Amino acid sequence: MMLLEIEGLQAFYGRSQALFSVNLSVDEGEVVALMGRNGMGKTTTIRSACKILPYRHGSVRFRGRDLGPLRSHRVARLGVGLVPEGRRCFPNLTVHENLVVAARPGEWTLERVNAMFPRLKERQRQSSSTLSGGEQQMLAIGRALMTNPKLLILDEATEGLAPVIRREIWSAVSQLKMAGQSILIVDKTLKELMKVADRCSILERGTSVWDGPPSDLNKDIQDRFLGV
Amino acid sequence: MAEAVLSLNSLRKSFGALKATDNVSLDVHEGEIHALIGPNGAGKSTLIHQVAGSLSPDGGNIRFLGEDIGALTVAQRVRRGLGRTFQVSSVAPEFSALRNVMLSVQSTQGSSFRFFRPVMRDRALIDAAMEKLEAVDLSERANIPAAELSHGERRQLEMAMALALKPQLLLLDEPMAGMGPEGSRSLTQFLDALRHEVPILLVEHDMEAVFSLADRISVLVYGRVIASGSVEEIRSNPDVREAYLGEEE
Amino acid sequence: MTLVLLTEQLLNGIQFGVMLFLMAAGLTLVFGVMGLINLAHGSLYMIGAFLCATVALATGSFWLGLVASLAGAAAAGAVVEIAVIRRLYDRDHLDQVLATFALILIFSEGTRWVFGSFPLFLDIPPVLQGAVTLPGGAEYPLYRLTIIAIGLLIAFGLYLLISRTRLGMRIRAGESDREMIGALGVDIRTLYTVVFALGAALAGLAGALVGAIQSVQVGMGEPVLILAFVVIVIGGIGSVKGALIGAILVGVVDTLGRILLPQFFALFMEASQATSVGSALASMAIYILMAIILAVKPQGLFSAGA
Amino acid sequence: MKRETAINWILGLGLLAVPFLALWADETFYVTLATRVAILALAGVGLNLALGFGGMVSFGHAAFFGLGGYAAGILAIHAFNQEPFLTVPFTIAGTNDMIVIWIVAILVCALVAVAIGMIALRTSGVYFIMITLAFAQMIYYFAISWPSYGGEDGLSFYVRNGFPGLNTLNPIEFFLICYAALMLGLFLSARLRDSRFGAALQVARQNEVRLAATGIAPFNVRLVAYVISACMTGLAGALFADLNRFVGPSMLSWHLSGEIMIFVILGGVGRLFGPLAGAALFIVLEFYLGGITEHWQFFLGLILLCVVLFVRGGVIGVLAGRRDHG
Amino acid sequence: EPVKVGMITTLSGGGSGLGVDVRDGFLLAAKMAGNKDLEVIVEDDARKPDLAVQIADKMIQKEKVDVLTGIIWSNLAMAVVPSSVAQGVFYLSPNAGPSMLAGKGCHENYFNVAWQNDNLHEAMGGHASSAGFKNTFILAPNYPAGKDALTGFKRFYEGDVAGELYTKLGQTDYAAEIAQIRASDADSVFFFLPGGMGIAFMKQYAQSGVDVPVMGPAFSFDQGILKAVGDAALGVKNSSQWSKDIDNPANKAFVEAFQAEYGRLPSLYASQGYDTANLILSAMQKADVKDADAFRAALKEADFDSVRGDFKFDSNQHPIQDIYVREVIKEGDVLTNKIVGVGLEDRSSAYVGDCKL
Ligand SMILES: Nc1ncnc2c1ncn2[C@@H]1O[C@H](COP(=O)(O)OP(=O)(O)OP(=O)(O)O)[C@@H](O)[C@H]1O
Ligand SMILES: Nc1ncnc2c1ncn2[C@@H]1O[C@H](COP(=O)(O)OP(=O)(O)OP(=O)(O)O)[C@@H](O)[C@H]1O
Ligand SMILES: [Mg+2]
Ligand SMILES: [Mg+2]
Repeated sequence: MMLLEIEGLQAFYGRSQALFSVNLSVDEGEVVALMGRNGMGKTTTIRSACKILPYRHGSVRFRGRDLGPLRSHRVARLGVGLVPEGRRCFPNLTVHENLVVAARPGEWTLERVNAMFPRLKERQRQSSSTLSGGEQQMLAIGRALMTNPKLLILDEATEGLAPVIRREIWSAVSQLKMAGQSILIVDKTLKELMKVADRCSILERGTSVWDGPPSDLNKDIQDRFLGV
Repeated sequence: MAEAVLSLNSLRKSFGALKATDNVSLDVHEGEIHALIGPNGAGKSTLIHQVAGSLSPDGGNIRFLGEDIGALTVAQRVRRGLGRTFQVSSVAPEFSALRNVMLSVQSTQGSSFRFFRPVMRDRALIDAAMEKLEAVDLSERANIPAAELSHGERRQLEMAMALALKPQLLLLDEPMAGMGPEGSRSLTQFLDALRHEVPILLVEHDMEAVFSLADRISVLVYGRVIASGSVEEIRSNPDVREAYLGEEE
Repeated sequence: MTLVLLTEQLLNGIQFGVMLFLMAAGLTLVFGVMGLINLAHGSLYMIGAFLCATVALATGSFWLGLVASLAGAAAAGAVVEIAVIRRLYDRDHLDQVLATFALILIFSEGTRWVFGSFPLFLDIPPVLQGAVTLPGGAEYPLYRLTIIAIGLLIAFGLYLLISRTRLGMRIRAGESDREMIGALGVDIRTLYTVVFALGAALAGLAGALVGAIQSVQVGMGEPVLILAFVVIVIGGIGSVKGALIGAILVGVVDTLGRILLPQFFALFMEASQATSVGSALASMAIYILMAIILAVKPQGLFSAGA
Repeated sequence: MKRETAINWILGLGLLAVPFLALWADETFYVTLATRVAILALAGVGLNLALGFGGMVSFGHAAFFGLGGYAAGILAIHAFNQEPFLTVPFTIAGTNDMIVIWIVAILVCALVAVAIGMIALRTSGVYFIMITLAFAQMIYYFAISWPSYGGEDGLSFYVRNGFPGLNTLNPIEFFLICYAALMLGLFLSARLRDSRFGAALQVARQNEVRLAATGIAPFNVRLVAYVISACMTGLAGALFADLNRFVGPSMLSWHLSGEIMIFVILGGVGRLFGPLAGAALFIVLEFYLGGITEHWQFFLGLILLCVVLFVRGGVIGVLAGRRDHG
Repeated sequence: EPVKVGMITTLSGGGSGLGVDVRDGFLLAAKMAGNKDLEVIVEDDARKPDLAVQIADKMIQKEKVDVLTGIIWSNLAMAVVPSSVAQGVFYLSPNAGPSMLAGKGCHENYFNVAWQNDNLHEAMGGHASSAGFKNTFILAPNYPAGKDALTGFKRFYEGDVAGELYTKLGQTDYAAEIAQIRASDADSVFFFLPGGMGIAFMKQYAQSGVDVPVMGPAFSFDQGILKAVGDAALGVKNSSQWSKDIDNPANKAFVEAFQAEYGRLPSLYASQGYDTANLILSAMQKADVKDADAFRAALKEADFDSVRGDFKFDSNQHPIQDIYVREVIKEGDVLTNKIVGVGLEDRSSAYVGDCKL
């Protein structure tokens, strides 16, 4: 049984259709990279999978369970942890509060997150609205980890991060992968992405067009769908 | 050498005990791209905010085109020719991409206190705005409300709006963030060509872009400029490698 | 004016302030923390007073009435939240204004339909009747002292709830980004119902407590509502501390203004004209205070955080 | 023709038709009702400028409505008693001439709006709502306790003011004056919305930081819009006073501020004809329900509630669908 | 010839109790008379002046009423009356008698059946003097009616004023004022605080431990409101032109019929509504309403059995009547009033000289 299984997903913003047919799966312990150019529907796919955006056709299953009738908090409690595009830290909460506000018990504790991102610990009393961009990204990852998700979803995982930190994040992702964490990840840096990913899935205008291991992702495909 | 377009003189800004800007002095000259890099939280955006006028420094001064602009408001600085983009896109969500850019054009072309003539009948305004949208490859999406643009498209829109201001200096805060490889590449080319029209102070974490674009790089760590120099000098500076670039693999 | 009297008036001001806070307490939660403009808050206050009066009359016990008002207002709050407010969180603030304005009409007229047009009787429970002598010689009604105590207790409790508990964090997180807190696994919908009901219960409690020394009548909630909004805005939205201090400030300025302004004008004006000018200014005093505070500190005295 | 434009035409012409139909059916009272709708709609059009286009939620627009009303009332009563309003430093006589009264009303509102705006526009969001309320309340309490012009009792001035060439006491002629004022207000705000200034104003609502970053100072834009908005509402107030031949503090009360706001929201915030649709619906409901049952406010509340819950974007929103983004 | 009466009164929102009583009293009289020619339409003004004006216009233009009545509040009366009487209809005030309409602004078609606003306060002033109070503390809200009240009181009061306070309209907390009263060495307190303000004041006063006697006009001690004030009101002296124990047949019949019809004791306002209806009925007997001059003359004769005893109009068409002093007592479980004296006899109004009628 796949951890996450999306089939024939269609989604709309009001009357305009953003997803036409998305198929995507993430297995237990797998790291899947979701790719595509700007505006192709990566974020929309993720939002649908988290039930932030209701979808109309197709199905999304998580650990065999149909997510159709569930609200987003139920999905999260089933074990989906989201690091959203644009970070969306709670600006009126302190760093510490951001971390604990939705925490659920499990391996990931405040100590572990602080150990992973020491800078967050230094700034724990500060309101998260005054954090630098990179600090906010760390906070968003830490916040998602604190919910101890079975599947971690990272939308634009390293956007706006300095190279050192970016490296840290990638190594954190590899660590997580090593520990058996399942991850669905969107990022624009192909090089690093392909290093950690077990599988890549490409979207083109709201439709899944390619799926396979990174090794099969040849220049031609990259050129066609990713514009590299 | 002619006087710099922008020169910062021992600028200081603290948030409580935190020195976000610690005695920073730097120049941006005609025709150059000056890149500002540094770890997250080093104070790059804070610096940009002070130059743009949305934060006021605790000390030091900012000279732009030979004048001290420290006392001017954000809007006044923009009218003097200081254009900027934001780290997190800032657009008018209900307006179409076109109308967003038209607003910038309108501010460079005469007064905004004209109450009677419909803007959508103002060809000059529309054409000028369309031109900028084309320049950033967004003309196909001209009539889509900004709220419905994807993240990357919104970054492009920001750039178009900044350009439409016909600035004498551009402050770009992470323009590549959120753009795909394709987007980054075309933006790099675009900026490369742009430097001849307008000097740029560029904050960016995409090192590939920075190294290929910058004429000069300053490295900010904990609010201090720890190094400043050409691409080669910075690449080989051990302090910078440790604080920012990390060990090359 | 003697010093003793001045002190007593100052005390009256503080006490009036705490009473205002009692009314504002529920609003701090709903408006200040959840960010919902609920004009119908005054109606819940009225419902509390009416329930207390009715039950007290039927059973002869003020305390049963108090319980009824808490429970009834909470229930009304929950129903309102589920039926109406819930649909409005992701809408414009203005839709909330219109909807809750409609609720005022419904509640006021509904109450009048059920209870008639005449004010109801609600008296202080016997144990709290009469005045006590304070150190310094001033006599003070026992019931008012009780109200002060309850007000301070509620202030303290709310402060703890909002700034020290996870529940408080979640409410605040929900205010800034409902979608995100939901995506992190918090059932924000139910949580908001609970919080709204709690706010309603506090309004009901205030209505019952204050109703015993004022008049229990249809429309009693409206002037209070405006004052409570003033208090919260002066204090800084979302801050319990601010609301308490704002309330006391308003109480003191209003009380002293009422007493001192006419006397001040009497120094250089003919007596009856002075009273009239002075009291005219006194009735504007709290609004002048608010305008000055917001002109100097556009975010209120204690903006952001609890 | 776009759907919204069609609806606007229907609303505009519909309002114009009502009084003539009423005359034909010999139900002159409906002329008064239509006049009332026109005047209150004009007040709403004024507010809509600040609230709908500029995002300034003024909860104190009754202040301007009332000031306009008092300008009319005070000048008229001075003309009636034949005593000048001011003698030092210069003489201002009372007057019965509507045009003069309107100019005075607009000037007074502009002055007060500049003063209030300078302070209030430093704040934003809920603070702005409350500070505008505060100023309105100050004026309200002032009017209540100031005895010269009736205080709480208000000021009755018996005869409607005059308009050159028209008999204002004839309901239909007075209606036409008000209707013309409304149409002028609508025309001006349509042009204003589409103008450069309108663009800046709308961005001031959507994203103030962006506006400043394009080199336009948000404060100035807002202040000007606020003043224009106040003037329009003030003019409506002057007409309202003339309609009732009475002005009192209730025109300044927060209930009235709320009511004007309700018109705007009910009709559809930021829609050009929203205030007209909202005012018409509200007044017609108030009028008919009031005739049916003593508990009409209960049903009015229920209807309003249903409108908010099930009709997104107000009356115009549901009839015309999504706003276009130009 | 049928007479169409339009009643504009406050039936919803704050203060609607007064409107309900006026209406009920009026309708009771109409019903008792059984006169088919008297047609009454009632509408709610929700206490809004502009709505009241609109309804008046509707009644005059659409319903073509002959007589208007019903308004409770002075400010609404000021908005409606001048323009209505100018249009030729009669207006009979069952409550509210602003000084303007009694003096300079009087009108041949305007009749007041209740009192001029100052009357009850004047009577209390008279009573305070005759009761031997030497130092009275007086307070009222800061609006015209409040100022008239204190002026009215002082007009017939001979003692000193220990203190004079104007409170905010709608104020509900009186701790500060009560402290001022305590600190002054007043021997009595006179207050005019209509509606909820009065209830709040009395309750708080009773709790404060101050034991200076209180007095005021009937508005804060009338039947509808006494229940809400509770025992705090016991023993308070108040002035009224009517009381349920006035001993005349008309009043007995009224009180009995009202209780039978509505199951509650009538109030001051009910009595005023009842008298207004009877005045119209009496005029209908004598003249055709279409003949305005004759009907006016008939009204002016006031040839009806008023529940308050002797009743006649002064030249400004406001009543000349006795104003009684009542005391709040308990009858079984019910709080009510009992007449204990007369404050002023045959009182007209202070402004009658300004009226050119
Ligand atoms: N709120 C919205 N309303 C309407 N359309 C939207 C909205 N958000 C996104 N879209 C549209 O949906 C499509 C997919 O957008 P999405 O954000 O999923 O792209 P993406 O692949 O995440 O792009 P990026 O890499 O730029 O973040 C785009 O065409 C975009 O314009
Ligand atoms: N208003 C504020 N109050 C307190 N601290 C602040 C405030 N604004 C910024 N800071 C702190 O100042 C430091 C510099 O922030 P800044 O946003 O300038 O960093 P940056 O260099 O732009 O980082 P990034 O590359 O991640 O965007 C950060 O540590 C941030 O937390
Ligand atoms: Mg995306
Ligand atoms: Mg930054």
